[in-house]
Amino acid sequence: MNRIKVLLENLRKGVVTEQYPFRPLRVPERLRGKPVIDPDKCAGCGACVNVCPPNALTMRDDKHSSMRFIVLFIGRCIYCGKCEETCPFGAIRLTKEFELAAESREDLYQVVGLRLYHCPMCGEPFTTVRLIKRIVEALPEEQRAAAIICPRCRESVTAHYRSYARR
Amino acid sequence: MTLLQYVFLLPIIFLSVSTVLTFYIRGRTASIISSILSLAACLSMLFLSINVLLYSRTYRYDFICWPFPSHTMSNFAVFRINIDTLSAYFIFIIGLIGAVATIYGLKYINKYSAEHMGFFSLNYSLFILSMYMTVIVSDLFWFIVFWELMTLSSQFLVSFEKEKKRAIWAGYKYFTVTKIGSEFIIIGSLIAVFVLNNFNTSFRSISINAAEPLGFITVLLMFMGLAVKAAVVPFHTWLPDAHPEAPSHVSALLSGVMIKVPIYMMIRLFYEFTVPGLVWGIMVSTVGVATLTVGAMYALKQTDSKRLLAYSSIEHIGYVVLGLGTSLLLVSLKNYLLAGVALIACLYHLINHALFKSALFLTAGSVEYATGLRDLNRLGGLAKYMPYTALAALIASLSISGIPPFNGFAGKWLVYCSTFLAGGLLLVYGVLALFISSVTSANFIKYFTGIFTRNISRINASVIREVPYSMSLSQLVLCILCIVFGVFPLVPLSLILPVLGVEAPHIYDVVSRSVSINIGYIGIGSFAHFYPLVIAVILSTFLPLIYVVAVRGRGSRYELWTCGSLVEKRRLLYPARSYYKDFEEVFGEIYSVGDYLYKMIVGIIPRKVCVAFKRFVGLADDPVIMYMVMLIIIVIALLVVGV
Amino acid sequence: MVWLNTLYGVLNACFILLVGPLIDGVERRIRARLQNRRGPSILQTWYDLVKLFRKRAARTGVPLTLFRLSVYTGFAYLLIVSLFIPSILCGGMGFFGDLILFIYLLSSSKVFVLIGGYSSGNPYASIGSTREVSLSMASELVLAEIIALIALSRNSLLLNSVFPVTAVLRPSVLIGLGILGIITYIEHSRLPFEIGEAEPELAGGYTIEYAGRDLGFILWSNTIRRALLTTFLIDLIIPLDVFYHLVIYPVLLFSIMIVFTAIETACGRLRIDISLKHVKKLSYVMWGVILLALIGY
Amino acid sequence: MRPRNKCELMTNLRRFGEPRLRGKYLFISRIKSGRLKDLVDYLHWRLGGYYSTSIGVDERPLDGYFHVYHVFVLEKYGVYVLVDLPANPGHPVVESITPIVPAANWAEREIMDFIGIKFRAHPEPHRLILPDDWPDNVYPLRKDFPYDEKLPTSDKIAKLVRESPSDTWIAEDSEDHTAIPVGPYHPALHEPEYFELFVEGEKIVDARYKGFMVHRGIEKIAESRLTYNQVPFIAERICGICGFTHSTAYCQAVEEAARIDVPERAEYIRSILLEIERIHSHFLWMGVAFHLLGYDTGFMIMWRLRESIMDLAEKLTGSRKMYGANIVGGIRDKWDIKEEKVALINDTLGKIREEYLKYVPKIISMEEIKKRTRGVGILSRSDARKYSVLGPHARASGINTDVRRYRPYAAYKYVDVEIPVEDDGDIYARIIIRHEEIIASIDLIHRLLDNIPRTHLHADTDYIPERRYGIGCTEAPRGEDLHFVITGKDNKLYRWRPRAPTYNNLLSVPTMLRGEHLADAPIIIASIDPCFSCTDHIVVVDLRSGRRRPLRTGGLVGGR
Repeated sequence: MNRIKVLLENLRKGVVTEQYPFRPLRVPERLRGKPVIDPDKCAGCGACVNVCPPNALTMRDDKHSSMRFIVLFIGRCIYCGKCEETCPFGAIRLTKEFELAAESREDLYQVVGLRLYHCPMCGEPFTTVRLIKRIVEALPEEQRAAAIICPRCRESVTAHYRSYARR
Repeated sequence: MTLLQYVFLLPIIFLSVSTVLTFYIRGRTASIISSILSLAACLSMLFLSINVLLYSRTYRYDFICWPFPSHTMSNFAVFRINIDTLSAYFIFIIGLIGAVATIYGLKYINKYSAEHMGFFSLNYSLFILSMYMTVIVSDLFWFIVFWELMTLSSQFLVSFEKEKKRAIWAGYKYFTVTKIGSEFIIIGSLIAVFVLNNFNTSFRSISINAAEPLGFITVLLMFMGLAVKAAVVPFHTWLPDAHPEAPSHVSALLSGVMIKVPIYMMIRLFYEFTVPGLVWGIMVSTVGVATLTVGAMYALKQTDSKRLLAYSSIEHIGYVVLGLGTSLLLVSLKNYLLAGVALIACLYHLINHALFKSALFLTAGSVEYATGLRDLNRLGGLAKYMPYTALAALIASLSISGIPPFNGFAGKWLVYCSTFLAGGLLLVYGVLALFISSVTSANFIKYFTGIFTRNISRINASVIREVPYSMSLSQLVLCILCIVFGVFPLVPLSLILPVLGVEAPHIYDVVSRSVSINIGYIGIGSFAHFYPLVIAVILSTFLPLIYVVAVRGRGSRYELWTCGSLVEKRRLLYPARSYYKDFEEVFGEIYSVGDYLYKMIVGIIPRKVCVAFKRFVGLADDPVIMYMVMLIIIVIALLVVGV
Repeated sequence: MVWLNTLYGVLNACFILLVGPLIDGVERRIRARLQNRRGPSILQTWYDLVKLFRKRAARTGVPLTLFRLSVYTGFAYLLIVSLFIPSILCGGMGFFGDLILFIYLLSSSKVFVLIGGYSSGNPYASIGSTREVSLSMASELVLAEIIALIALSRNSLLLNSVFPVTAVLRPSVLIGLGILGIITYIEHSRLPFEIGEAEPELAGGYTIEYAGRDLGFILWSNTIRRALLTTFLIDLIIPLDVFYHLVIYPVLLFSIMIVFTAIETACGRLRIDISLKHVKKLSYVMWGVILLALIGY
Repeated sequence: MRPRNKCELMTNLRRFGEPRLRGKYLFISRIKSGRLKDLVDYLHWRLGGYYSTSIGVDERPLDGYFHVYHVFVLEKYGVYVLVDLPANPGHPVVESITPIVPAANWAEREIMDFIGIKFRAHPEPHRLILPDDWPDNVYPLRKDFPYDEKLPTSDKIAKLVRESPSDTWIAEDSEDHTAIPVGPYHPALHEPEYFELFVEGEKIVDARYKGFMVHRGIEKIAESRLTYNQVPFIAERICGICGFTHSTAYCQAVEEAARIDVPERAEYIRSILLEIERIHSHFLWMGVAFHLLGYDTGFMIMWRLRESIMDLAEKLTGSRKMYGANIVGGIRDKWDIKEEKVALINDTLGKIREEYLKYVPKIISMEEIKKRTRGVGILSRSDARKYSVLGPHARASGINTDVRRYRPYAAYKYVDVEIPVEDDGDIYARIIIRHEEIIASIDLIHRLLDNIPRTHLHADTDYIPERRYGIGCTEAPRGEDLHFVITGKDNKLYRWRPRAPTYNNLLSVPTMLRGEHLADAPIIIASIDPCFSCTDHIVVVDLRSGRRRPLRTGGLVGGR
């Protein structure tokens, strides 16, 4: 008897499945889906690369073309949202997109290319042009000169000044 | 007197010559000579029987051996031979199976050393001869002589492999049990001859009135004696030991032919010596049902190929005896139509069983010949190496399982029809018979798949090859006959109906009108019928059709799927003993009934008697023997008191 | 007349062949609805079969032609049955055959499929086949009793003279029909008796080594067997009449199948030993019914 | 006479070695020679404690020795006893405790595989986790083995089944029995594992288990490459069912080691999410159990109910299963449970509870379910103790153990937890236990939501001292999850070992299988709610080519 009650209960409830691939699926507001980097906002600081647990985000400097690439590989992403949390510019955020099947592996990559900024003293690239701009904009006038050179040069300059001062 | 009338002497001459020659010649020559002579004898038997059956002739000869002055005594000195259609029917079976088994034996016997070949050949010819003689003599005295000779010669054949302790033991057990059985016949005959029939030993002059007490005891004793030889429950225990131990072509003869000889005598006993009575009908059919149930259920447990076949022989004898009992019962109820059908069923199934069981024993023998194994737990995948044997085994298994349109179905169908339509108690028996038929198919699924399919086994497959042509062909001949007898019921029925004409003249008319025997059609009046030929035709049109549509193309080949793990194939083998464990457990009452009976029988016998018999017989572990020895003593005691 | 009957038989066979998978499709839909699912199209079983028929068959280390041939032989036996059982048209191959033949042909087709299962050598297939054989042995007992009951009530074993058995309205016949319904259900191998191919433990049981076309034919013949068994049950109930067969029969066929599906949906799987015990109990009940019939009720 | 308090316990333990109490951890080092077995016997069999796991650590860079820590839990005294067995790096051999506590079998073999410490008198010193073609004398968890090392490919194809018998119980003629391979790809098992069942008819005569087919080397990656706060996300992916309880256990272990106080609100949120996870897991298990019993309608019902729990989790955390809420020291900000969410949870759970009670009591009273679960797959109380089984599995065998009550963590300190215990030890008891736990969990969440305090969500975790030991325990849906950590330099762990409950529970499965019917094997295996991905936490061997692909971090994604 009980088993029939279960069936009747089921009949009362009606159909609950959705014709998913044919009808879109509603997802909740907070769904942590595919991360997307806004190439306009990203400054290539690499904070996200540092925190990413599965190394889905990687950073590569190409001296030849003088570009920095921030590479996001969805195939490795675990959608933890650490990058979103860390990004100082709000450039990377988790979308609500979850249908991530792709026809080729390339489709799973998002690459943001940013021009590298070369240190005016030694000529070595050390950061991106955009980041330097943002830093410079944020800093007060008197500190800007120190910010635009690479850390090593800054060190040697500082050392130079110090030795100058001591002398 | 034409020359044709002396054909019946040919088998006697051939076999006697063979017996005498092999007494002097030893080794392989002996076996070849005896085989050729036996073959000739069997062929002449076939000729003789077909002659008799088709032209409904009767040959009758009385040889006066010794001219006695007194009429009373001269009765014993006459060697009477009477070949009527009933004898001819059994001669046909002896001839057919004998011929095939002899051809098969030609090569098969090379398996054994040549040392005792002379002895073997001697007994082999003697065995066939004694069976032949048993069915042609028409005299109780000579019947008993040849009956005993049959037991004796076959006993040597059973324990032919002298180096095997089991074979010796099986032969001993076989001989002891059947000998005790024949004591019943002897006692019965003695009463019949001396007390009831005024010293007449001729079949024609014997008549027993089973209604009076002494007549009843006589019939009972004779039936029990015959039942022991026919391996009817509860006297069946010797068969599963004896039949597997003999060389396979002898097993084929034992199971296919020898256990049919008592049926011959039963028919004579119940239809000629006495008038069919209700009590006998109930008793015989009950014994038949018990036999088929026990046989099939115990066969389910067997894992030795020939032992399985031996149990299944018990089962099929059960069908035969059920048919006989049903006919007895129905005749006494004056239902001649169904009685005729039942008797036809009995005879039809008898020849069917001779065909497929011999074929199966021969295939089991071929497997043993090629691999040396009979253990179904270890065999497997032989179809690849022994295709003809596999084909024969498949056809014979399908026949014995009763798959239409093979012959097994036709025979069983007649049993069901007569029982189902008869109603009453027989209805219950019919239900059991139909149920057991499915158990049979389970048995033979096990037999066939256990040996031939599933491509994994625990034996070294590289040395196995197909048996010689003489062996594989003789198996296939039987299989072809299985199909012919199934698809054209007219063929066996044309052999059976003359038998009925002689033995039961009062039912012949009804039967011949109501059992239609057009080619490819078998039916009982307006109650039941079917067309095996049509089924065969439809099947043989469908199969090629489907083959063309679907099977064509070889398909891609993969390894056995084992859930993606690497397991040695050997260890995946599902042994035959595992097959129907659960079924055996749930439907285990039959086994527990057997155990219960065993305990009861042992319980009846006082302990001291047991010990005494242990000394005396040396086989006290077998309660049936003791049981029967006790019965003899009781009967003798009763007789002494009665007389 | 013979030709007309043959034509009837062929048409009946075609009907069964086509409607078998269709019923399965309907059942899947019903089952889905009872489980709060939407379920596939009712033609889904046909789509599945067509897809399987297009695929190559697989042989798994089994050199035997038998492995594959047994499937088709089993199928052919079912075709023979469908030729002479009246289904949509009330006639068949001149009714060449009787009740016992019907039972034998149906179980023969199963015997062949199981021989195929055993011959694969896969232990899963062997166990699955063993279960099937055991269960069909047990239900054969009950079937035999039912046949005995029918033979007793109609005093005939001919299909055309036993149909419909309800012409003799006795209590025993009615109970017998009820039990035949249960046995039909068991022979359909539906839950809780669907133990031969029990997916969770045996991964398909006796069908495990089959693929492509062969598997397609096995599935097809399973649906046909179900349809035939149900047809037999209906034939015993409704009169052998053109109208009844053309109109009432399909309705009954589908409704019985739907009821069976509903029951199936409400059940879990039993173990082989428990299910054998159930069938055994059923056979005891049936003995009682036969006794009832023998004393004239 | 059992000691009454910790002091007496310490006194008693002095007979065996040198006990040192550090907070909840009772280290016993310098075991007197020959007394190890007595000590283990005393701890496991007489004191009423139970063996939890063993951990092997390559501490050569720190003190020059390998160490083996056998962890025993004494719930009564609220301590973890760590039996510290140092092993000489030149000749690393220690005595095995498996003969006394069979539950230690796998853990010791794992240490043999990974660290290369040999155990004297171990009954079956064969490889457990590493594939058969793994070269000898290469021990991946030693500190001198780089995590991204690629070993040369081997020609030998790995054999999944070892020839040597894995158990002394195996019948001598097991060769004669049919081997039924169950796994690694079997419809009843939803994860890769391998049971070999030996059957006679359909009766199971014996069973062997081979697991660790998908060992993922998570520990090595965490020790080598990840920072403290990256590990929770990897820990969560140990399991696809009870991931959150793993990350919680990890965070608790680090918090223990670094003595970080977690804010109360974070504890509450953790508990709530843990209970949601438990409900989801039990629903899933019940569905699977019904499916294995052939009752697919029950399966559909359970998974439909589970769907609403998953939806709730998705609304709360943004993911159906990988909540991603834990960090060392608390909960991430965005994962706060605000007022409107409290209402949402209460509503949803109320509905689920109502619907659940409409169905399940009816289903478990069905004849098929009862017949196939009552008296089937029995694990007696003594066997349960022998294999140190955990969680619902232990509670179904009459052992009253639950981390939430006896060693409370997170918010369980503030509320009462209801713990059902059954004595029958059969599958039906396991169903009943889980059934009652579902209802208890729903009620518990309501209570937790009522009392949720307003505090911060996470503590400050800037500095984590070096070489501290920490054990984090949580009651996962399947039993006690234990994470053992040793802190290290550079914001990284020195050693991390997660031990999932299935690790202990699985050992008892062959015992339960023997003598049962083949048809019941799937449900018996499933009745411990096995989670193989938890248990099999380095290499993937391609069986066909025999080639091995070294695992890269990319392969971590996934789980059950």
